Amino acid sequence: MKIKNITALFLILLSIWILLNNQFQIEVMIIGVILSFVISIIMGSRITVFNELKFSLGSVFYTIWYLFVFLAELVKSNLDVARRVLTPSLPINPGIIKTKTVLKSKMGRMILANSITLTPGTLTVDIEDDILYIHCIDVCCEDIDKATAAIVNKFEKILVKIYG
Amino acid sequence: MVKNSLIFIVLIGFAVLLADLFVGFNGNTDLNTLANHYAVSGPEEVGSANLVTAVVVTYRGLDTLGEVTILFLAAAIVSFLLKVEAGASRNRKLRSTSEILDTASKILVPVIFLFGIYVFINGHLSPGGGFQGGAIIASGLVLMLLAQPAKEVGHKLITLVESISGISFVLIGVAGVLFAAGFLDNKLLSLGKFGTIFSAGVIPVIYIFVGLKVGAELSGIITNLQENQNEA
Amino acid sequence: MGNILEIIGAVLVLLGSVFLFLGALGLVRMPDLYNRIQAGTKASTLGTFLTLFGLLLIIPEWWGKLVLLMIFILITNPVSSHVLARAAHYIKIPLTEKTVADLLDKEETTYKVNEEIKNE
Amino acid sequence: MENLNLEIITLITGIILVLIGIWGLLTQKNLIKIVIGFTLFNTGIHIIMVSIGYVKNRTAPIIDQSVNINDVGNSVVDPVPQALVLTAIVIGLGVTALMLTYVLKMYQKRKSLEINNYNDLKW
Amino acid sequence: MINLIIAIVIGVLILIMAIIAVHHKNIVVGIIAAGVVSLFASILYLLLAAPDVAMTEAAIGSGLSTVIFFYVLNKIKRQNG
Amino acid sequence: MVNTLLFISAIIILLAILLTLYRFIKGPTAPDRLVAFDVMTVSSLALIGLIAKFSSRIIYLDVAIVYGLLSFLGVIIVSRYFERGL
Repeated sequence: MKIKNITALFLILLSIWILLNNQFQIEVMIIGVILSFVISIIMGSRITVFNELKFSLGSVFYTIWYLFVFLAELVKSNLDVARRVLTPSLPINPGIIKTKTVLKSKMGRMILANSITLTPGTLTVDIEDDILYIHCIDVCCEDIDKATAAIVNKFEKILVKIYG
Repeated sequence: MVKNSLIFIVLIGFAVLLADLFVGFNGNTDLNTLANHYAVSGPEEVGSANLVTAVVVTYRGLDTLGEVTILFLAAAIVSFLLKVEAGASRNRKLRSTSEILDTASKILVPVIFLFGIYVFINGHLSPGGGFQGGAIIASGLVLMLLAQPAKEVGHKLITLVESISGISFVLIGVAGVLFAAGFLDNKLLSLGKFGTIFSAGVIPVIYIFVGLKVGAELSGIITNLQENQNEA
Repeated sequence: MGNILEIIGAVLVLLGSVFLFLGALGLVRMPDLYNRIQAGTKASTLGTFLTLFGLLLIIPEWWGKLVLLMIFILITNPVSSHVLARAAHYIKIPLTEKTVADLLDKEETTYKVNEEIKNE
Repeated sequence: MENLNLEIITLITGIILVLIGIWGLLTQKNLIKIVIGFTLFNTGIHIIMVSIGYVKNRTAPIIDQSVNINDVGNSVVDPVPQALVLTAIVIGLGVTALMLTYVLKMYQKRKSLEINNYNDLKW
Repeated sequence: MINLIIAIVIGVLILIMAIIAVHHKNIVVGIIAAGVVSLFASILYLLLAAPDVAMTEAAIGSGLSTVIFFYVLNKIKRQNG
Repeated sequence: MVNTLLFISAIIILLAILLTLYRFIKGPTAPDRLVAFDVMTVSSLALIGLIAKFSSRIIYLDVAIVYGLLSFLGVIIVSRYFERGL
C-alpha cells in the first residue's frame, strides 16, 4: 500500500511543479522530479490519505463528471444566496440538522464536506464518524433520512464510485 | 496631564521629522547613480533576472549574512528563555481537531513545502528567494502543528539543518575569496544562459542555504512558542 | 476570435466582482454568525473563481498559475469556514432567533467561555 | 489631481501609520498592545522606504519577457530599498517574537500584563 | 488611474485598521486587525512595483506574525489555569 | 472595452472590501470579525489578479499563490485559539 501512496503523492507534486513553472525545459523537469521524489519519500510514510485513490479510467471519468455537477451546484448556490440577500425581508429559516454518509475514506469525506459547504445554503459545522452536522439557511426537514436524501446523496453517489 | 502633553510633544516631533521627508519629496522620475548601475550592469555582472536578488545576495551579500545572524540570535534567545525545567509536564485538555482539517492539512503540507522550495530555487527569476521561501516552509510546519497539536517536532533535526546550511553559506563565501574575486562572489560557477534555472552563478545555491536556514530558524521560534514543544 | 474571448473573459470578471460584492452585502445583512459564514464563503469563493477564470480567458498564457490558484481556493476556503463554524458552535456563539432546529448536541465546554471573546 | 502621485499617497499612508504606531506604543497599558503598536510602526517604516524607491510609471525590477533587456535603466524601479525592506521584514518578525517572549516571561513572574504593575525602576 | 484609486482606498483601509488595532480593547481583535494591516500593506507594495516585498509581507505579516501572537496569547491564558 | 470592464470590476471589489470593513468594525463578536477577515483576504486575492493584469506581469501571481495557500492559516489559528485547541 505504501508504494501506491508515494506514487500518488509524487504525481500530484510533479504536476503542481509543472503548473508552477509553466515551461518544459529539461533542467526544470529534472529538478522537479528530484524534488517531488524527495518530498514524497519523506512525507509519504506519514500521509496515508492518498491510499484511497483508485487508478482507473472510470474514476477519471467520474472525477470530471463530479467537477461539472459541483460547479453547477456552486453557481446555483450563489444565485440562491444572492436572491436571499437582495430580498428586503431576508427570507431565511436557519437551523442545524443531522445527515448521514456512507463514505469511509477520509479523502472522500473531506471532498464531500467541502462540496456541501460550497453548495446551496448548507455549511458543514461538525463531523463525527458518519454523522455530518449541517447548518442550513433554509431547513427542509429535521428527519435524518430525508435530509440525507436532500443534501448529501447527489454528491455521494458519484464519490462512492471514485473512493469506494 | 504632564504625561499626555509629553506624548503629544513626541508625536509632534516625529510628525515634523517625517514631514521634512515628505515636503522635499516630489516623486522620482529617474534612478540615482547607484541604482542605475545595479539596473544596467546587474544582468551582465551577476546574471540574475531579479535585480532585488542580485542586490541582496551579491552586492550586499555581507549584509544578508549579518541579517541571517541576527535572526539566528533572536531564535537562540527565544529558545533559551523558554526552556522549562524537566518534569514540569502539564497534561492539557485539547479540543480534538476536526477530521476535515486533518485531511486537508495532510494534502496541503507537501504542497506548501514544494511551493516554498520553488520560491527559493527560482529566486533569481521570479519574486521570492530564501527569506520568503523559508517563511513559507515555516508556515507549512505551522499548518502541521495546527492539525496535530500534540505532535512533537524534532528539535535536533531543526538545529542540524540550521547549522549545516549556515556553515555552507559561510563556506561558499570563503570559496568566493579563494577561487573568484571576493567574498560571496557569484562567478564561482559559470553564469549560464540568462533567464534559465541554472544561471546566475552561485546565487541559487546561496539562496537554497539561506532558505533552509531561515526556515529552520523560524520553525525553531514557532516550535518553542508552541505549548508542548518545550522539552529541555 | 481572440477578441470575443477577451470580452467574454471581461464579462466573467465583472460577474465575479458582482458576486464578491453580494457576498459582502450578505455579510452585512445576515442576522447571525453562521448565516454570515454561509454568505461570505460561497459568494467569495465563486466570485474569486470567476474572476480568475475570466483572467484565464483574457490572457491564456497564464493558465498554469491561475489554474493552481483556483484549485487552492476550492480546497482552502471551505476548510477555513468549516473550522471557524465548528469553533464558534463550541464556544456557544448564539444562533439567531429565527432558528428552527439545533440538532448538534453541545458537548459540555471544559472551560468557562471567555468574556473577551463573546462581547465587544 | 495634478500632483497626486501613487508614491505620495503611500508616503502619507506610511507616515500616518508610523504616527499611529508610536501613539499606540506610548499610550497603551497592555504589554501585548504595545507590541502590536511596534509592529504597526515597523510596517509604516517599510511602506515609507518602498515608496521613496518608487519611480513613476515603471515596473518591478525583475527582467522577463515584458521588460526590454537593453533598456533596463529606464524601465524598472529602484531595487535597493526593496532589498533592504525585504530583510527588514524578516528581522522584524524575529524581533517581534523576542518581544513576545519577554512579555511571556514577565507575565510568568508577575501574573499581570498591565504596564503599571512593573514599576521597579520608577523613582 | 485605477492604481491611484486602489491606492487611496487601500491606504484609508490601512489607517482605519491601524486605529482599530491600537485602540480596540479586545486583544484578539487587535491582533486580527494588525494582520489585516499587513495584508493590505502587501497590496500597496504590489502597486509600488515591489513583488518581492509584497510576497514577504504576505507570508510573514499576515501569516507567521499572527501565529506567533496567538501562540503567546494561548500560553498566557493557560497560565491562569 | 475590456479594460473599462476590468476597471469597473476592480472598483466593485473595492466596494466589497469596504462593506466587509463595516462588518469588521461593527462586530459584535470576535468570530464575526474573523469572517470579515476571511472574506477580505479572498477578495484581495481577486484584486491582486486584476493588478497583475493591469501591470501585465505574470510574476505578480506568485504573490497571489502565497495568499491562496497561507491566508487560511490566520483564520484557522484564531479558531483553534477560541476552542482551546492550540
